[in-house]
Order: sequence, then C-alpha cells, then structure tokens
Amino acid sequence: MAEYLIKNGFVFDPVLGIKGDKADVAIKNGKIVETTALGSPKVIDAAGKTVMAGGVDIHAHVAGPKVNIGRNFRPEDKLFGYKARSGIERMQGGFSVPTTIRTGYNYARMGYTTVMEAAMPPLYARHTHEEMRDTPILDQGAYPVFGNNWFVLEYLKNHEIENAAAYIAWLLRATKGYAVKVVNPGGTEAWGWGLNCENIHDPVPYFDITPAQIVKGLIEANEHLGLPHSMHVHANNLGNPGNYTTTLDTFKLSEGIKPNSKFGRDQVMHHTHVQFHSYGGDSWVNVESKAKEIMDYVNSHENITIDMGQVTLDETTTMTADGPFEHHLTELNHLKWANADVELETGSGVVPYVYSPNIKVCAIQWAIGLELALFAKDPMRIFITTDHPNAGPFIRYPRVIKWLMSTEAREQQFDAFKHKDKVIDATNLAGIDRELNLYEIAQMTRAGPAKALGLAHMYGGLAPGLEADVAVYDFNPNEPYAPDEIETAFLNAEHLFKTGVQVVRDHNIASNGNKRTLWVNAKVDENPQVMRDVREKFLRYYTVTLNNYEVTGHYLPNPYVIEVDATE
Amino acid sequence: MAIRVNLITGRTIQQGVSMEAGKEKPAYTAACGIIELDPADFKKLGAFRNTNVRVTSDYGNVIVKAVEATQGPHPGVAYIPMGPWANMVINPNTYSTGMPTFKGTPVTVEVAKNEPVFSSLELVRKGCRGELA
Amino acid sequence: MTKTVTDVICPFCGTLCDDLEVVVSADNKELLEVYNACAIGAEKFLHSQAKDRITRPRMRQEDGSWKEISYDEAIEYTAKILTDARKPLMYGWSSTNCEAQAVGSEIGELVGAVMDNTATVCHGTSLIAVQDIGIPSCTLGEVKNRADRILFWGCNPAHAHPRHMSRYSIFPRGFFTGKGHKGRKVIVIDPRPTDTASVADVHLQIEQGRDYELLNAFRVAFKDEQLPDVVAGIPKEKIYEAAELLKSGRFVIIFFGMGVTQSLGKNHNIDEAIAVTRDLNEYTKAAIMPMRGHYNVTGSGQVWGWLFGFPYAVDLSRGFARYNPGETTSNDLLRRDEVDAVFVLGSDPGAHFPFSSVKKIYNLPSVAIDPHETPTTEVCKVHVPVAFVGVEVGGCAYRMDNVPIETRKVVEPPEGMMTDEEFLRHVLARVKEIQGV
Amino acid sequence: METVTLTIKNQPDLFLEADTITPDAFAGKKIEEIADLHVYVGREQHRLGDFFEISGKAGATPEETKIVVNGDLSRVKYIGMKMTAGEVVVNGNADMYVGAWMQGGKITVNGDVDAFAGTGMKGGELIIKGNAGNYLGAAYRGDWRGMQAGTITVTGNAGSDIGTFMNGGEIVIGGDVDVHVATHAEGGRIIIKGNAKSRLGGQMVEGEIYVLGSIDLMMPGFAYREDVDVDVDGIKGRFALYEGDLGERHRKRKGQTIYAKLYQRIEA
Repeated sequence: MAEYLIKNGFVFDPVLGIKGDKADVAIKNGKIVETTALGSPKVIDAAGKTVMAGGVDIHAHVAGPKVNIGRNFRPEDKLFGYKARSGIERMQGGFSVPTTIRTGYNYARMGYTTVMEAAMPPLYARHTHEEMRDTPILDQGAYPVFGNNWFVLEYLKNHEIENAAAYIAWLLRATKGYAVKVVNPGGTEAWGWGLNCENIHDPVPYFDITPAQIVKGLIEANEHLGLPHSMHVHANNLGNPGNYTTTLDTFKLSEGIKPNSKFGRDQVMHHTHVQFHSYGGDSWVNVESKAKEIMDYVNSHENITIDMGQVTLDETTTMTADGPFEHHLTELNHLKWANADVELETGSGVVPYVYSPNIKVCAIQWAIGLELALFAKDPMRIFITTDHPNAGPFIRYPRVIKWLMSTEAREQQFDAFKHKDKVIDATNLAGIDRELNLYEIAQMTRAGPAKALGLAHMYGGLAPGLEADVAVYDFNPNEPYAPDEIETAFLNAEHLFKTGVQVVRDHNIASNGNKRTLWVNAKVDENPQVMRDVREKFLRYYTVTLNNYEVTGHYLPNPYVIEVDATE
Repeated sequence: MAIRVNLITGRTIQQGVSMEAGKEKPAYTAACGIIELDPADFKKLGAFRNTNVRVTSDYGNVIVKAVEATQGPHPGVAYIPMGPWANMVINPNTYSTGMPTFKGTPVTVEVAKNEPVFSSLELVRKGCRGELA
Repeated sequence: MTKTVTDVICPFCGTLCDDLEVVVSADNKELLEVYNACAIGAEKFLHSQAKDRITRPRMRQEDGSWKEISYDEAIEYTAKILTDARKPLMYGWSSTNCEAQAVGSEIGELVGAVMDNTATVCHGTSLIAVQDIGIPSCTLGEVKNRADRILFWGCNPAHAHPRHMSRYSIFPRGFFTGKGHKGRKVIVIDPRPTDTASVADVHLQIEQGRDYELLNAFRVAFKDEQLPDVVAGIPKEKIYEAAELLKSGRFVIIFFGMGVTQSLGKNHNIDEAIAVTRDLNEYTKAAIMPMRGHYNVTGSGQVWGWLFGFPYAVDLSRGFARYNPGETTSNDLLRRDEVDAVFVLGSDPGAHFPFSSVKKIYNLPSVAIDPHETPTTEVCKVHVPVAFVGVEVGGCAYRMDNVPIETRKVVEPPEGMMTDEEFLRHVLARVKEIQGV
Repeated sequence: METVTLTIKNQPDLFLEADTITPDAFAGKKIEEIADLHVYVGREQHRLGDFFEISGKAGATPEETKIVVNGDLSRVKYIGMKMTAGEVVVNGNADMYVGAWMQGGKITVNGDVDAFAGTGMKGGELIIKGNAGNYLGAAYRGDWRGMQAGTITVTGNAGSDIGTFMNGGEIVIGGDVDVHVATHAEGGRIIIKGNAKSRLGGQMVEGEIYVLGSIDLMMPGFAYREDVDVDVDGIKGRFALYEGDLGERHRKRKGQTIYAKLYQRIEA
C-alpha cells in the first residue's frame, strides 16, 4: 500500500488534543503512523487547509428495507437530480434517499468514512447487508432493533437480564449486527393493533411490560455483555408537543448504571435525534423549545450521549421503526404513507415531509436542534446528525456545521423565516451567541461518535495506530471567511483517505475504497433456555425457518468482527 | 353460431404445473389452450364441451378448446388461462401504465371444430412468421 | 444411498415457502423426491431432472433450425448485441437470484439498457399506486399471528399461490390467532366463484372491470355516506355489510392480485384499495399486500431500488436512470419500436406478453437465458440454457412481503452448465473489453 | 420577437430526445450554436443540426424567442420541456412530453401529441389543435404536485388520466376523454366539451370538472346535489351538480365540508 504524508495542514484532532496547529499526518499500511516511520511517501501539501480524521456518523438510515421503500416509492425524489456515470463512478440518484452508490460517494465527498445504519429489522438483516455491500468506500455497521422484540418483552417482563443478554448475543450473530437499538419501546408492538405507548409507563398491550422496563432492562443486558456501543434509544412520544418530559424520564432510566465495557465509552445510553424529543407546550400552536432543560440534564450526567437530529429545512423522506409516529405524520400532511410491520420484532413507516421555512413549527424544530449543540458543555457527548433522512438529508451536515459555527449564518436563516418573531419567542436560539470552533466540530463529528461507539481504537482521531481515515478540507481557519465558505469546504473534501486508500483526490472520487462491515460477536455462556425459546418461536410464530434466518458469509464480503467475551 | 363474451385470463394450478413441466409439452397446451365457458354460454353457442373454437377480438384470434368453467358459474365471462393462447387476443393497450389490459377483452367465440389447437411453440412461431389465419 | 436436504426454499412463486424437504442422491447429482411443496413447486424441482433438457447454448439458423454453440459464442453474441444497440431492453430478472440481478444491473449501466422485470405485466401497476399513495403493509407473520379479517381481492391463491392460505393467511394458528380459521372472517371479491371463494365467508361476485367503483363504494360506506343501490353488480346492502365486517376486525389484511392490476383502471384500482386500507386504520389495524408472482420479482425491484432508485422500468440509456411506466415499460417500448435489441433472463415474455409485443422481439437481435425451452426461446436468435436458481444454485430471493431468504442449492447442474450469475459475469467482462473500460 | 425555424430532415430510427428545443436553450445563441445543442437517440449523443434544418434567428432572451418546428415529429420527445417563456409552434404531430414541466410561454401544436404532455406544468399555455394522449396535465409518477397553473387546450380528444393530482390551472378538452379524470386532484378546473367514460373525480379532494356531453358511469362517491346555472369561461347552461369524492378526506371551511364539484350539462 502507498504511503502518504499530509504536510503542513491545520490539524484539528481531539484525540491528540491538536487545536488547529500546523502538523503532519503520516499514513502507512492503512494506519496512521509516526512521520518517522515513512519511507518514500507521496506528499500531499495541505498548507492553508484543514485536516481532520474521517467523519463518523453514529445514526443515519442509509441501508435496509425502509430506506429502499423510501427510494422506490419516491420517483419524484430523483427527478432531474441524477448524476450520470463517469469514469469509475457509477450512476447516482436521489436527494433525500440516495441510492447506495450515491450514499457512499456523498459521504466520502464530505470527508466521512464510517456510517452506522441506525435501525435494522432482524428479519431483514440480509437486505440491509446487501445494501451496505453495495455502498462503496464506507465502513458500516447496523443496529438491529430490540425494543419491541417478543423475546425481549418476555424476558424483561420478569427482569431476566441474562436471558435477554444471551438472546441479544444470538441475534447480533444471526443478523451480523453491531449494537442494541431501541425505537419507541413497546409502542411499535402496540402499533401491531393500531395503538401506541405514549410515555414510559404506558403498558404494552398483552405483554404486561412498560417501556421503562424495556429500556432499563436493555441497558442492563447491554452492560452485562459489555458491548462496544451502549444501548441506543429513540424514546417514546417522538415528535409531540410536550414530549420533553418523556425524554427526561427516559434519560433517568440510566441513572446509577455505570458502563461495563472494555471499549472505552463512558455512556450507558445514547439517545438519538433529541431535537424530536425536546418539545414543550401542549399543542402545535404553543409548541416551544425545551432544549435548555434537556441539555441541563445531559450536561450533568456523564453516562449519556446524544445526537442532534437537526432539521435542515428541506423536502425529505421520514422513515422510522416508530410505526405509530409515521401514521400520525401522514394524518397531518396527507402525503403517501408506507408501513411495514415485522413479525415478532418491529415495524416501520415512511412518509415524505416538507420542512418549510414558512411554517412556524419547522422553524422551531430547526432552532431546537441547534440549541442542543450550542448548550452542550462537553462536545464529546453530543453529535451532529440529521437523523438522515428524517430531519434532513445527510448531505446537509456541512450546512449544520455552518449554522453551529456562525451566528451570522443563523441570523440569515432567521431572516428567511415567515414567522421569525414567533419562532424567536418560542426558542432560545436568538439569544445564543456561541460559535463552535473546528475543534468542537471535530469532537462532534469524529472523536465523540467514535468513542461512544466503542471504536476509539479505530476511528475518530489521528493518533498513530488508528485507521488511516483522514480528510483534508480546502478551508483556512486563520483567514476571514463568509459562512457559506464553511459549507462549501465541508461539502467538498479536497482529499480523503480511507484505511490508507485515497478515495477522494482533488475533490473527485478516486477509488471505490475497501469497504468493511463491522459486527459484534459476543460470546456468552451456553443458555439452553434461550435456545429452546428461539426454536419454539421459529416453529410456531415465525414464517421462516430457524435454519433460513441467519445471515451468512457472502453478504459481508469484507467483514470486520469485534469480539466480545461475556462468558463467566 | 357465435357468442360475445368478456374474456379474462389468469393462473390455474394446471397452468402452473404444466408450465413448470415444460411449455413445449402437450400438457401445457391441454392446460392453457382452452377457453372456460359457462354452461349458459355453451348453450347459446350451441356447442358440445371439448369442441375447438375460434376466439376473436379486435386484436387477433386464436383456436382453443372450449371446456366447461371449473370455477363458475360466470355467464357472459370466459376464461383462458394466462399464456400465449390468451395473449393472441387480449387488449394490448397499456393506457400508458406499461400494463396491457389482460382482463376484460370483449371477444367473439365461434365453433371451429376442424381447426387445430397449436402447441405454444408452434403458435408463437407461426404467428411471428405470419403463418396463422 | 440418498440424503435429505431440509429447509429448502421453493423457487416458484412469491410465497417463497422455505420448509421443503428434498431427497437427493448421495453424489448430489440426482434429485429424487420433494416433500412439503405444492404441485407446482414440486414440478419445478422435478423438471430440472428432465432427460430431454437442453444443456448447451444454441443459435437459430437461417432455415429456422437450431445449431448448438459454445458458451463463449453465446457470451460473444450477447455482449455484441448489447453493445451494438443504442437502446437495448434487458427484461425478466424475476426467476433469478439477487446476485445475478446485481451483475445484470452493471451490464445495463454500461450498455445503456432499459431494465424491466415481470412486474411490468404483473404488479407494476401496484408499484405505481404505491408511489402515488404509499402502502401500509406487514410481513406474512403478522398476518399469521394477528389477522382476523382476510380479504382476497382479484386473486386466487388456491391456484396461483397454493400454500399461501395454509402457511400465512386463512388456516394457520398464530400467537394471537390460536383458533386458526375459526377465528377469522374471509372475504373474496372476484368476478368468478373461484376455489378461493369457496372457502370464504363472503364472496362478492363483482362485475368484471368495476373494481375501482366497488373499492370507492367501500370508502363511502366506511364514512356512512349514501351509496347508489347497486355498485359493480353488488347491492349496496352487501357493501355496507362487508364494510362493517372489515371495520369490526382487530387486524385486517387485504391481499390483491392480477384481477385488479390487469383490469381497467390498473394502478387506480390498487390506489383505491390502498386508500381503503388507510381508511381502515382510522377504525382498527389494517394492512395490504400484493400477491407477487415470480419468486424473486420482488428482489429485482429491491436491487434496482438501492442501485437506481426505481423498482422496474428503469431506463439507463442516457447514463443515468429514468423511470416512467407508459414510456419505459417493456410493452410500450416494444409497441412503439423504441428498443433495438432484446435480452431476456428469468422470464418468458413469449408466453406472457401480448402477441403484438412478441412479434417485435422476433424481429430484433435477441437472446434468451432460460433453463427451459419456452415460447421466448422459440422467438429469440440465441438461447442460453442455465442452471435452475434455487435448485442447482443458491442465492438471495425476496418474498412477496419483501423478506429476503437465501435459496439453497440442492443438486448439481448438468456437467458444464453455467449459472445466470456466471454467464452474466462473462458478458460483463466482455462488454467492458468491447467498450475499453 | 425573433424566430428560429427547425425542419426535420432526418428521422431518427429510434426516438429523438430533444429537450433542448426550447426558447430557453435557444435564446442568445447563433444558429450554429443552436445546431450544436445536444439531442439523444438511445445512448448516442447527436447534434440538433444532425436532424433538423435550422434557420432564422434567436432572440436575446427566451421571451423574445419563437421556435417553429416543421415536419413529422411523431418520434421526437420533450419539445418545449421546462420552458419558461417565449413561444414554440409545432407544425405536425409530436411525441411524448410536449411542454412537460413548462413554467411559462406558449406552445401550439398543429397536430396530435402523445402521452405526458404538460406533465407537472407550472404555468404558461399549451394548445393542442389535434388529439392528446394519456396523462395530459398529470403529475409525474409519485409526485403529489401535479399541474399547478397555466392552461391546456385540446381541440380534439384526450386519453386517460388527464389532470391527475391537479392543483390548479385549467384543462379544456374540445372532444371526448377516456377513463380517469382529475384523480387525486386538489384544485384546478377541467372542462370536457365532448363525452366522458367513467372514473371522473376518483379520490378527488377539491377542484371542478365540467362535462358537456355524456358520462358512461358516475363514481359511487359522487352524489347528486342540485341543478344549477353555469356561466364559466364561455360555458353556459343548466348543469347537474355532483359532489365528491365522498370516500375521500376533505377540509372544512366555516364548518362546511369542501367537496370537489362535478357539473354535467343538462341543457345548453
């Protein structure tokens, strides 16, 4: 493999603590190395440019059944926006739900190298892996969903943590999954009957368990196993006025639980797209920001991490395993609605949505997302996401970065709102003058998410020994700049290295890379009861046989297995 | 005698089995080279069961064997299992949706006792070469 | 000595049963018996053993006879007609695995083909409807475990999906449906009293081609608005009654088939049926599902979905993907003389397209890749026999509810026979050579 | 206004995709530059000049540019697509997508057009002196934003699916129409001077349909309300008013449910 020396860039690296100093980054055999370890490297002149580790996305919907529903049922999302094939690049289409090819290329163009698929229905794991296989360049993993799974509901009803853990380990292996995801715990099972669980004590029909028990039990099972990532939750009551109390109640379920993981993370709960969960008021008329209250809690509790779910004010496609929420949404906007309930496991819904700057609620949502990041005391615990494509497509991350780094950019956006004054009244943002710096951006997009994923030993920084994922942006932080220059620079990385391969050269895709799929193989003690339960449920309730369930090798042509030993 | 009926097509289990056994085989012709008619329509046609008939629409014609409806009664509706025989006469208009109008084609059925029912391969071959009446 | 392979997936219909047991000879060369399959599925497995099976590619001669050619010659011919054409049609893709579909997609991209699958004459109009109104659906296990109202509209699973009713819909006992058939009400809407209708509680013998009106009438009835005395041949009292029966269920599932997708209105019939399902979710829980035909037509829509963003009728001719049924669909393309070569794999348009379209194929450079001898191979210039997917080679397939299942190889294909994927990989390599990429 | 005249000299053996035949693409260009504009036959790229004799002069802006296209254009797609201003006159039959996504200006076709004319139209005037194909003034697949504004006038007959997802503007058909009119429409007006078949206003939320001739079969979701006198756009007479689609969702204004309206002429 070629050696590279990226010279004289302004480096921002929270892992090494470099805050924009000029430094050189050396790449050899796919890893970052000391500059002295290089023989005769290719030299990349990064003088006057910004250098960071490859970006890490902790939560995006980029592969799998509901993403493909979004693609296939929205031909209009691809109208006139298609990019023709040329050179090594295959054709690329779709704005809010891009094709897998475009997904890989566009993340790379933004300097991202690792992207986690946030919700994999276990029965559809094979599909999710097929899509990830066809997503070039990126290292990826997928989170199977557990929060409405009948095994989990039955084990946790009786607080059988060991059984839940053994089942989790089995399912991670069967689906080649990465982490424990929970979406609207209990609520999606209730949606099997057209119902929902609206707060953490709302019992799940028939199963005699509450969302609180599910979340707490899954945190405990997750820590029992010592998985790389923590339990990753999308709480009940998403998207409703006044829901911030449900969010705080959910946060509190993690109190007193300490991480048990050899992978360096400090949190036991990651709460995703918190923007959608930080609403005050009791109707859409008086909805208001509770970002302050939410962040007060997060700032003072070190065992929690969150991501933003920033609204980008675009026409997009919402998609979530929160089935009842999507039904609620289609009732509001009357646009096409897809729903896909999955036997014994989960569900999902998909609805297009237009976040218009002319609609007050959309503008309030926009402000809340930014407030979360701007109220953050520790940027290593709050991450930039748009819950792609729910609050907006990932291709807007550079715009989010612009808003976070520039009060001027935020003021421009406020001025473009139809109901500017009402939005200012309902939110805190206009009163916040904090501008994040590139070091904090690197924390929120690289080092922070890598650490929370338990992957700090691979990603998120430029320390020798880490994967050689390095982005060079044509952006000089020491010169005066207009806000839009931030967006332009972060949208078009000048160079990107992924595991030592140059995948973007002079702003162009130069290689399809060496994509890997990460999954977690957790070894547990033999658990005959769980295996009996598995056989029983497949025999009686599933519509596929147990022997046809497990995702086998060829769906992951380049797997990267993270071994966890949870045996006694 | 000729009768006017509304033609629909579709799957039958015999069509499926014989298709998988080989479309070049006589069993496929026996399963699909037929038109299922209601007893009332047989009466109107004045024909015995298992008589060869010519089915004609605005789009073509085909010889098939008339048999009694297996899933009836459905007077006025005739059924040819999906396949090349039905496709000689169905309405190919897609209404710009891509989908030909396979179901709901007005057809005339008349007795053609002495005309042969071709096998599927013969039928398309002769059709393509312009060798059909 | 023989051995039994269990958990075998049936590569016939979209029901994709995965509980077959197949007895094979010890050397894996002979398939002897098939258990648990329906009559059609069993025949599919057994036909692979036919002694008169064609095992080598062949080319049509001037005098109409066939001449055996080598796979290399077949690859050369295929690559040549695709690269010579300015807009080739690459059709079929439904009776093959997702792996072959992905390779085919790459070829299509390089040669600027229109990629279309059998949805074009099957559930393509359902896909149009889904794009217009969405689709509240579920997996078949949800039906088995929860559904107490089953509506079959314009479909006849007793004939087209023989094990559907016992595995998923009418008869099985599930978690919340311990009484099986007894706990369910079954409605069939069909212009014929079909064999499926004979096991139903209610059969509405609709006037053929008036599905849109009757579906609309259900929606009017849900809202307790006034109906005309008779709609689509059904007295209004029966409609109100059936509407009530649906509303009173805990979990309603609507299955629909060619009866609605191919009759007048087509996508509109499905659109209105989905609207019925949406409406029912105001009162109870309801889902709707197309009864997909070929065992992996769903898969080709998925593969093209993630690669191109469209489930069928994908026009790649300009180097990017476009989609508009009515223009980019096979029968419209053939009828209008929009394509100048035809490639068929995993389908039989010769048997299942209107004859006017078949004739167009006959007049174009054409190749058919198919294990069988079919009306399509009869009209194409070159026929390439291949191994049966799901019998002689495995690979991924998607059930009608989009659940992906990996099919199994149970016996060896005849000596020297290529699989779809192998043949396509060779064509891809040759296309790249010709194009110098 | 300056005029550029195109006369087809070579028929494509497949179909010609000529979305560059618009005042927007021609404006400010010399004849040689216009001849160099790209057109496509399948995957092959060609020059506009390879297929057309081109003469005259383009205006400086689209507003000042008129294009006259002569000959048999029944294998030419996308004439006037996305145009914003100026004028296009087609002397002959044209294929699909005439005036699709047009935003302004005027297109006159002295002949027939095939399907998808005026798809997703946002403004301007589309006049078809012959017959129109299916999906006239309809939305693109999947889009809930069909025709927004502008007018489409057809002297002859139109096919099926006119005005699908229509939100505004007006479509006038001089002759008869095939099935499915104004499906899912939420606004706009369709006037049919001849006869209609069935499925008028299916799943229609708001908007108006006028039929001067016969209707083979009314949707069950449309209920007769009353007879009314109509005087709209030169259409005068006594009409039976139907409201629907009763099965569809409707908004309320001042406690009153707003339905789509279907007027059928009883007497002139």
